[in-house]
Amino acid sequence: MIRFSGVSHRFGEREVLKPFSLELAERRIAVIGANGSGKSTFVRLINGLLVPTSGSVFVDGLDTKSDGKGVRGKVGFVFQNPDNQIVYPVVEEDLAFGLKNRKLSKDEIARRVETGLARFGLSHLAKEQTHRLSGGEKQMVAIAGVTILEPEIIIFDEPTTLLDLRNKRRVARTISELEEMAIVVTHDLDLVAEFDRALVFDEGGLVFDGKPFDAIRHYEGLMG
Amino acid sequence: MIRFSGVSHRFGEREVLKPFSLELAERRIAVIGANGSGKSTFVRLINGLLVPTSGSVFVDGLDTKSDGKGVRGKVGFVFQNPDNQIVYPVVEEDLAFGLKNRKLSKDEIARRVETGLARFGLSHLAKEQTHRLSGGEKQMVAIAGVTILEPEIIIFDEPTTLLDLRNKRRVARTISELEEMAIVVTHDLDLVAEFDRALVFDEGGLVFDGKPFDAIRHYEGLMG
Amino acid sequence: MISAYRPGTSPIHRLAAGPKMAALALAGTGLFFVTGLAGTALALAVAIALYFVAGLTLRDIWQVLRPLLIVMLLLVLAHAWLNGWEAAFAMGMRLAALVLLAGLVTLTTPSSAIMAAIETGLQPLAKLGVDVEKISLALSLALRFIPLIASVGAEVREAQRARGLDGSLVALAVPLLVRTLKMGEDIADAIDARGFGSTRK
Amino acid sequence: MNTKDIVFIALFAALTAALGVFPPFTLPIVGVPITAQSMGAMLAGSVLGAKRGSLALALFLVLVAAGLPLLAGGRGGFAVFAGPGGGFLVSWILVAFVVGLLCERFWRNLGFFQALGINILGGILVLYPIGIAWISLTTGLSYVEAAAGSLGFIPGDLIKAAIAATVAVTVRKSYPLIEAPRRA
Ligand SMILES: Nc1ncnc2c1ncn2[C@@H]1O[C@H](COP(=O)(O)OP(=O)(O)OP(=O)(O)O)[C@@H](O)[C@H]1O
Ligand SMILES: Nc1ncnc2c1ncn2[C@@H]1O[C@H](COP(=O)(O)OP(=O)(O)OP(=O)(O)O)[C@@H](O)[C@H]1O
Ligand SMILES: O=C(O)CCCC[C@@H]1SC[C@@H]2NC(=O)N[C@@H]21
Ligand SMILES: [Mg+2]
Ligand SMILES: [Mg+2]
Repeated sequence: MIRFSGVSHRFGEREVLKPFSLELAERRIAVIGANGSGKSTFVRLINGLLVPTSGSVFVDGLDTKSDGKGVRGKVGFVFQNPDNQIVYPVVEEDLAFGLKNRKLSKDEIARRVETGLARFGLSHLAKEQTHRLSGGEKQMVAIAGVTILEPEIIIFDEPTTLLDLRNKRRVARTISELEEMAIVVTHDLDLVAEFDRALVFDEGGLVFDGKPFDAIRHYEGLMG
Repeated sequence: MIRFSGVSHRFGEREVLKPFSLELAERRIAVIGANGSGKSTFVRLINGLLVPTSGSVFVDGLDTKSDGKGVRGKVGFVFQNPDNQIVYPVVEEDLAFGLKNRKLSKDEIARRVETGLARFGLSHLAKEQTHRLSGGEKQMVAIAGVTILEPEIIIFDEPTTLLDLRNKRRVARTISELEEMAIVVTHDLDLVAEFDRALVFDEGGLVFDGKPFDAIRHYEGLMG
Repeated sequence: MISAYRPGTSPIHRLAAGPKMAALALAGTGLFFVTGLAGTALALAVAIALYFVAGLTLRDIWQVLRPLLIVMLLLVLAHAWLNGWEAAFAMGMRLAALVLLAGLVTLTTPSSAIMAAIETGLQPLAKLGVDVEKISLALSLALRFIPLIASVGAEVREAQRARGLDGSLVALAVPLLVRTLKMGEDIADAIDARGFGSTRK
Repeated sequence: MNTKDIVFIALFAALTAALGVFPPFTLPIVGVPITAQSMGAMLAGSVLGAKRGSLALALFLVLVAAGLPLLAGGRGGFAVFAGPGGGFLVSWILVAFVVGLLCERFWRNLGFFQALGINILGGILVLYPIGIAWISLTTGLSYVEAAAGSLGFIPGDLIKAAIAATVAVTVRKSYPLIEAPRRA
């Protein structure tokens, strides 16, 4: 369970998130809203990559401020730009990266990497240099690198950006099949139509909280 | 008019575009296809950022091989990843960048930058640091930076990636209102539904060339 | 560009990276004490022979030596002028042998194995309180970043060219740096998000 | 040292390697190439400061020593340190350190000319005496001959210092990574 208590955030002078409180417990949560409305900032607060300038964020009772490492063990994060997510020069090494931080055995790592590659249709690229991949291929590697860690909550910031239909469906399916709680920031409204809950942000404020169908209508209203 | 004559392209061992010949003269041309199918490679050949490993590409009779600079004066390019496109640290400086290379007067530059900012709803970000912008804001800056140069042909590689509904519509409208010829690579099929012509790539081959309606059907067929 | 590795199954290929690099270091130091014509000629012959043992060809030898050819030529000439031909040839052959041996290690060892060997070599330092995990992350990251920076550079240049500026290196430096730094920040976030380290401020 | 520091260190090691794309030009007599890579040391110091800057160069040199062909012209391995350029190479760590230390010290009002002065001081005045001594040791040239043969580096090194200084002041504005020393 995620709890925001009296949270707001500013970068320097600029208030990018106005004060709000919130609890999240649903399995599929969508975050939508205009460009620059504060969505990415909002989700970065959840795994402690950002610490709120006021208020507190708790994940399963852990304060992101004091227990960032613990929180990040529970919360996986797939970033907007896959180039910045890929840490290792070779695809299979990159998938192994997070697992190594967990101090798993070599065999266990190799086994999980293989499964992870297969799950995302990446087996044929296992030995490929990551910088050689096309945009869509990189995106799939980034997603695989996080889901392989089997976190309890996974945040996706624009996961279907740059993907073709086949890969989009693959990602949509992956998200829908996840055991874990998923929070998805996206402009791809189809992707979240079946979700349990949707939040709409606008100009730094949480302006709607409800079912996706209504949230999308609200959002479309905002967009004029 | 753009003419591909017996063009193919390889990176090292890998043939990423199989031989093809083609003429493009329509005002609105869509390029669709799977991830890694060669779309970006194809459009980079048009403004001479890539030179084909065999065959030739001509733009209004200019060979991209021998007259790259002349070709790039005619062909603007909005890149897939806005981060790569933005070359200056401040938004208004970045918009001015291309104009400065044209040796326009200071006043003229300032005037055009102002119009350009307003046209894309960016005026309030004029003094902002480009690398601090949200993903969508960057995308708009990138598009503004190219259209401000008023080229004869503009290539958009995934222009609506990362954009919210309002900005998507803004870009769609911008493209439809352009005087210039526009070539749009995209996974956003709605964007190109009304175009004059659509090319479908698959595994490095040009596999379909016709009306968007039929092209989209063909593409969906490929995606299974 | 990063890896000159030629896959193979020769005894030299099969030798573990650590011992190979240690042997190279020893040979390199040892060669410093070999000054005569006969000694250096022998060293050079051994180095060349090892290439054939590794299943490499004259072409590989040429490719390893080529970048250094001019340097060696100039050095030999300067040396000959100062100390006479014999000393000059000896020095030239010693240098060629050194370069060939170093090249042999690079050609027969994948860079990931070199990295792993460095990491193993660093292990004893852990006892002295050095954070080996961080060092090995830094090593891998540097390798990942070389093509990334090169492609950022190419992309920034491409974007500049697309917008009418051809080939100004100074104009390239600032955006390249700013983009690279921003990228670094994002990558650090991604690394932490995948469970590395604990400190964060 | 947090993750960001490690990433920045790796970035500047990689940047120094990437500067190796410019082909080296070997100066006669001393047999050491003119290379863009020494700018990596200046940049690392100017942007990252003394500690991270010098570690970045140390990391780069470890990779070179490990045999990766990262020096301009695709050279690497222990041999290059034994060659006449070895003194310069190892001193790049010192260059980054000195440049970084001075940039930190004068951070508050670091303008172009201060930055230029600092890079010349670190990138030439500190670097050359050691580099030249090593040339003379490895080639049998006298110190004076080696110094005279190294004069040819100066124009290039001045240009590199100027580029590094320009970058330093711009990056300081938009992306400050160095903290000014606290004063009472
Ligand atoms: N590090 C930062 N420093 C200053 N301003 C920032 C920083 N990061 C984000 N901002 C600003 O905060 C606002 C919210 O950014 P955020 O990335 O959360 O938006 P977003 O809703 O994710 O937008 P998008 O849909 O375009 O990704 C934007 O206006 C952005 O310019
Ligand atoms: N510089 C390069 N070196 C080697 N291979 C490359 C290079 N650039 C692209 N490729 C490969 O060429 C193929 C085509 O790439 P391209 O970027 O044209 O695909 P795309 O159709 O634009 O894909 P996407 O929809 O994912 O952007 C890909 O498999 C890619 O890995
Ligand atoms: O072997 C190499 O690639 C580099 C050796 C060191 C070169 C030094 S650094 C200072 C001076 N300025 C140059 O351009 N080259 C030398
Ligand atoms: Mg965002
Ligand atoms: Mg593409």
